[in-house]
Amino acid sequence: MSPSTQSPPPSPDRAGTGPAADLILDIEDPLPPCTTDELLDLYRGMLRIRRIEELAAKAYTRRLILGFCHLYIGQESVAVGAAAATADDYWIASYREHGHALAKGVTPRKVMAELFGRATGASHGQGGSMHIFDRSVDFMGGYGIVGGHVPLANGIAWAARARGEDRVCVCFFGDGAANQGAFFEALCLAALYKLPVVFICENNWYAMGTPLDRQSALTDMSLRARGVGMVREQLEGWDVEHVRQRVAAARQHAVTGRGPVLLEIITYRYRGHSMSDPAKYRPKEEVEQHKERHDPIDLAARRLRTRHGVTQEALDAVRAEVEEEAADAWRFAEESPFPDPATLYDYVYAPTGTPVGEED
Amino acid sequence: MSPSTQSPPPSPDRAGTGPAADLILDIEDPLPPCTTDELLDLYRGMLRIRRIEELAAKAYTRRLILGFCHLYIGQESVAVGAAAATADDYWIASYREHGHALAKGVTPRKVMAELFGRATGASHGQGGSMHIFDRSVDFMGGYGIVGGHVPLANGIAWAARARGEDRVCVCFFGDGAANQGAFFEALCLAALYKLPVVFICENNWYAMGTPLDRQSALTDMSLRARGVGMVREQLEGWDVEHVRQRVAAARQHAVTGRGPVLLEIITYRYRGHSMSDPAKYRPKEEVEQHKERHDPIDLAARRLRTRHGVTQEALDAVRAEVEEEAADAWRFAEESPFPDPATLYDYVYAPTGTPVGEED
Amino acid sequence: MARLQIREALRRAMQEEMRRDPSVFLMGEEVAHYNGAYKVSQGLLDEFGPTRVVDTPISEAGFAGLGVGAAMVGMRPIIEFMTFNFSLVAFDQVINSASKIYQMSGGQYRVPIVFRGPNGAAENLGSQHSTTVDSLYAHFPGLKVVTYSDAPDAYGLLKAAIRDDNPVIFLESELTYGMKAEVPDEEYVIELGKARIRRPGDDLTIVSWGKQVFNVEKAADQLAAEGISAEVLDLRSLRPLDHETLFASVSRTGRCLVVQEGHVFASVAAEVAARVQEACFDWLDAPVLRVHSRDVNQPYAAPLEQAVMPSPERIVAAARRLLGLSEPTDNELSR
Amino acid sequence: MARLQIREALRRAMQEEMRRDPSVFLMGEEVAHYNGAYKVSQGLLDEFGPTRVVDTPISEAGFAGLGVGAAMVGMRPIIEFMTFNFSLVAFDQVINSASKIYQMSGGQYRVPIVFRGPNGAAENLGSQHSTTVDSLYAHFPGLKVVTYSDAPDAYGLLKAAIRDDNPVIFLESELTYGMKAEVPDEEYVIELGKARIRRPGDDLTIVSWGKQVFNVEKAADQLAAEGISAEVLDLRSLRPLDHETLFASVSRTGRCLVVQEGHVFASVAAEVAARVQEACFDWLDAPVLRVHSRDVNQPYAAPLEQAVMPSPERIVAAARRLLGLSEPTDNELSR
Ligand SMILES: Cc1ncc(C[n+]2csc(CCOP(=O)(O)OP(=O)(O)O)c2C)c(N)n1
Ligand SMILES: Cc1ncc(C[n+]2csc(CCOP(=O)(O)OP(=O)(O)O)c2C)c(N)n1
Ligand SMILES: [Mg+2]
Ligand SMILES: [Mg+2]
Repeated sequence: MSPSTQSPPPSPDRAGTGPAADLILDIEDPLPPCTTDELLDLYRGMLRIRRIEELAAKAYTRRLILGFCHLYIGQESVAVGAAAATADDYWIASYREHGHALAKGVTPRKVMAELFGRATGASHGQGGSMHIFDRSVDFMGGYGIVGGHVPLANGIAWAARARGEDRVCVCFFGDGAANQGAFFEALCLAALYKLPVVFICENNWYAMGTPLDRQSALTDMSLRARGVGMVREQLEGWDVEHVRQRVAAARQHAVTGRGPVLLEIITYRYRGHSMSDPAKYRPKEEVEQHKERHDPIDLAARRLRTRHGVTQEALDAVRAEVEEEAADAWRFAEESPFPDPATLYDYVYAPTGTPVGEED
Repeated sequence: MSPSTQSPPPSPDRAGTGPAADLILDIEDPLPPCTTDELLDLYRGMLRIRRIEELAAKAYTRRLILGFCHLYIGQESVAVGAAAATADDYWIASYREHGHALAKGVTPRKVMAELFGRATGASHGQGGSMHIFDRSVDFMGGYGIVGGHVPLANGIAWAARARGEDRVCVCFFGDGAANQGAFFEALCLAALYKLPVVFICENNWYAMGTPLDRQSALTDMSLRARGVGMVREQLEGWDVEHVRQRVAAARQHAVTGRGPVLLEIITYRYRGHSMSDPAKYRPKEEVEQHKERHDPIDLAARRLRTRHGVTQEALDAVRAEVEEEAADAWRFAEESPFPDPATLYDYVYAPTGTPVGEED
Repeated sequence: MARLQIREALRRAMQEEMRRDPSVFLMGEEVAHYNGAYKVSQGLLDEFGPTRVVDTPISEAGFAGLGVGAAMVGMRPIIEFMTFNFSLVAFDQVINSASKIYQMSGGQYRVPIVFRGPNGAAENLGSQHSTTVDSLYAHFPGLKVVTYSDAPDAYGLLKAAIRDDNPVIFLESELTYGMKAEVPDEEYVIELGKARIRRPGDDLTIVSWGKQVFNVEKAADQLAAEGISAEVLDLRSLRPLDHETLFASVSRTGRCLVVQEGHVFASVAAEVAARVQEACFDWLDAPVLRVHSRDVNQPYAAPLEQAVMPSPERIVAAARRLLGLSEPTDNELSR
Repeated sequence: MARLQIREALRRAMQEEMRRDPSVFLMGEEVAHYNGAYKVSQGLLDEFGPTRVVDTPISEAGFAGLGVGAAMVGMRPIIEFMTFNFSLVAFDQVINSASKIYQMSGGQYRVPIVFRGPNGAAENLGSQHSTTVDSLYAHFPGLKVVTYSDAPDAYGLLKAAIRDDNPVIFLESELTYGMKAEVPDEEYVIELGKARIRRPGDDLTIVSWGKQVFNVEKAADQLAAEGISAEVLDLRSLRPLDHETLFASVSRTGRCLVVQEGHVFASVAAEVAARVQEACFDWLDAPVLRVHSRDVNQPYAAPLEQAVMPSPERIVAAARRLLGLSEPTDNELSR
């Protein structure tokens, strides 16, 4: 079959065919609703992120954590809901990735130790807050160039498909990233090659201090998919169960060879862009109102109590567990040694021919 | 007015509002139909491009023209129709820009001399086939990095608007360019800032040897605008009068502050991608069929005869004029001197403080 | 004479140039409503309004290219990269558009644009936020590459950069924005392409630029305490390079040490060494030596980062070695 | 032993590696159906099919990044840039992703990827199609940068690059794809990081790489006719650099000339000069000199381009100057 027989020759008719249809994700919620235990797990997962990050904020003010530190607090339902749907898949994320790392199963100890820059950290202190990697759970990193990691997701998915793995790559990025050329090129390629990628745009309305309507002529970021022929869906992210379902639907679409999906998940960050941002660009009431109406942890707690009959004591017990886990992570991090400067050159070139794996 | 009061706070409602409307260019043909003289001018303009390029092809085989040489033959109606609608505007184009340069009013002598690498060329022999510039007619260049010039169009339009000029920037590029990150970023910025730019995607179905349906999941390139909130239109480009009208409509939209427009104009190139491409990726019949059905020069000639009562002799006279013009351009080019290597360093830094203008 | 922070000196330069020339405008991420990620542009939106102080989305290639186009038709854009790390996504626009248009148009179109922003490692920002771009941009004809070590130079050089008819890469540093120095009240412009002798000396010439000048000054103090007199040269302009001042100094002292932040391979330090050894061969009593960031990607952990960066101690050690006062202990050559 | 064109040698290397290792695949513009813009990949689509020989749209950042992601999970992508000029739009992916992931993941993820394609000026392609990228990429730790001057090296080095567990920038040239030489029939791999003495000599060492080696060989012939014996060193690997071979040669000859295509400022030639003068200072009878492309953007017109490029004549002149046989006539230093 020659390539030219595949392509309809250009003809006056072509212009008349009009635009291709808008492709909306058309898979219903594929999972049974959460059992009580499942929802409790999601609750625990969200709480874990919040507590670890609250401690991280504290450690930052004590200069135990240095550099940039971008907190995920408020957005926990996205990573935790997604993890419940894609536990065995590959993940890749931006610099705001503590939450994703924890949701994907990087231990609190490894995360905190990385933030502290210790040898025991997920990336052995080489990475820091923005570059947490953990090969053991296929958490393929946090990246600091906005949009720069999105093309990598395609390659991970390419490899998964080439090897016949029934796995997708889940790629997280922000609303601001959806203005980067690399993001658009990645979307185009994923659609063209029908790659098993679930792109998740966490639309928290701000890129640093710029609200979405001053970043982009279009504030429905899922429409980016429309310009490249990709399946899309826009959803609210406050309800962790809903996120779990829709990510599961997107995963099912992608993994069955029907191509990638762009999910835009509406969410909100409570803290400044990074620890050094006082967030003066939005009124305090906006944040307060949001916490009141849409806090994903409160929402899950409420549902556990009302629909699942879980007692407040049981919830408090989860909170206590998480509290201890977080405290343990801090202790572990603080007691861990810094990397030895003598190891500096060990990370320039990989030793070709040696088995790949955790080098420690 | 604080920025945050401008932005609606994120809320559950936002996700429910659904996508913004598809924005189709809604201005009717704004110009009266061509008079006989006007259409004769368009005919002459198209013929001029074709003859100059046929000679360029000949000169290339004689090694009077070197390097890459991308012919525009077959697509003439696009540049000529656009020029009739935007004669006083700024233009910027890709490496396939001989036709655009001629249509915008760069003289055949200057174009041919540039192709021959002579000091009398539009860019004094510094540019070559891919980099024809002519400040005197606001032809702001041909560029060799696919998609790389598209962001520049925004800046030209920005400057025009800042100075209160009622002018747009017309930016030409190919279907292949609509996969480059720089192109997407430029579209986003133009839409956000409502810049007076008319983006013209000349969809000739091929990027080098790759047909559009192997380049992109979506073959309606005007839909790229849909993903960024820009006004769009897809049209066939065989009829130079139709191109003139629709570009005039797009210009009117852009120049009146309503923002940029993406026009996708379906067209076809008869020759290989460049002089060194035998174009084996498409059957000869595809080309032949196309020439027969859609040749823009034949179509204009037919219309001049049938609707405007222009005689074949009159058309032949135009052809003879153009022939002589082209021959003159060749002679001029061949007799012109090469640039003097002693001038090499004159083009590294502009002499700050001296008046800007043609430096020769 | 007022004591200004470097960020204030830069702001004053932009403000004055925007007042005198309506074609000057500032564009970049968070430069307007947020007053700049590092507050360099504080207050400029209020004074000049949103058409001349312009926030952008995160589209560096897009807005760098926009600046180039605007410059071609006579505007004088100042494009702020939030940091120069992010200029790498706009690299093609800077190289293939900004640096080449004057030449490839046969001199018809000029590109009077300034690309500015913080460059190099700040502190503990890790691998992707610590790139030093001096050498990348200085490689290319058509560009000018300028930097400063203190507030008065920052002011005078930025004004010259804005007035220059060519694309200028103007390199700043987060770490020194807050440093204060006296800046004269009257307006002045510092010609691009001129180095500055910050401290005269006889025994060796230490060449540096940007924030490393402070490490060099500290090292020079220490050397002075040991009775070694170092001439400290701040290049200020990397391209074009001030050969005259450089070669005059080295021919006199006979010894040259180049101190540079960033990777060493194919760097500005390499160029300085290559040119000095060629031009001053007969005057050199020792090879040109270089102190530079260790040749690794920037690690996050503080003790690692400290081991990577040039320091007064490393500079003193290299100077001593240059003077034959110590054996090489530290293989600067390959690392 | 078969006489192969360089393009055939490169193709054989890729073909053999793709046969022995299913994780190797080739991706780029026009590499599949069109058989490669310069026919390097001719026939590979037929043999390996469209999942291993993959055409891409014009999205260099997109497919370079795709390659990096695939490499992280164990594939071995070969990413072809139609020419390295176009790698500038993917610069961020090569630097901030490919070169840094091994380090920033603390060694957990390797990026065994080859970026290959033609580099440097071909003929009369003008300003935006004639960029030499050697110095840009060699600047960065984490990358290896490799090139060749003939078919047997092209073959053995590309195989090594594909097998290497690190990102390798593999630089080719349109102008030499058709050059033929004998390539042994049996399989072999050439270790990266080893220079090759192409011609032994005593009076001076001429260091070069890539297609400039041919200009150097011609110059060496001419010099030989004048009774001057030049040792010709082909670096092959720019990063890592083979100090041992380089320094041994220069210490013996006492004179070093570096010949490089591309801009001189902050270049590989600068680095070689800086290192040689440091390591071989006591053996040098003259400064290290450099011949390089004139420091301008590439003009289109043939007489201008010829004036820009290094040539045997310019090399001979520099060699004579190095040997004290002539005065400087041509200011190589600043231009
Ligand atoms: C290419 C690039 N440009 C600029 C930056 C600086 N920067 C870091 S985060 C950020 C905002 C990103 O916003 P968004 O994508 O919405 O993610 P969020 O922070 O809201 O999670 C900016 C501008 C960067 N890291 N990379
Ligand atoms: C960034 C970049 N990548 C690759 C190329 C090589 N190249 C030149 S033209 C071309 C095809 C462009 O196709 P299209 O945009 O459709 O324009 P057309 O040639 O059809 O006019 C390619 C791949 C280039 N010049 N720039
Ligand atoms: Mg955001
Ligand atoms: Mg095309």
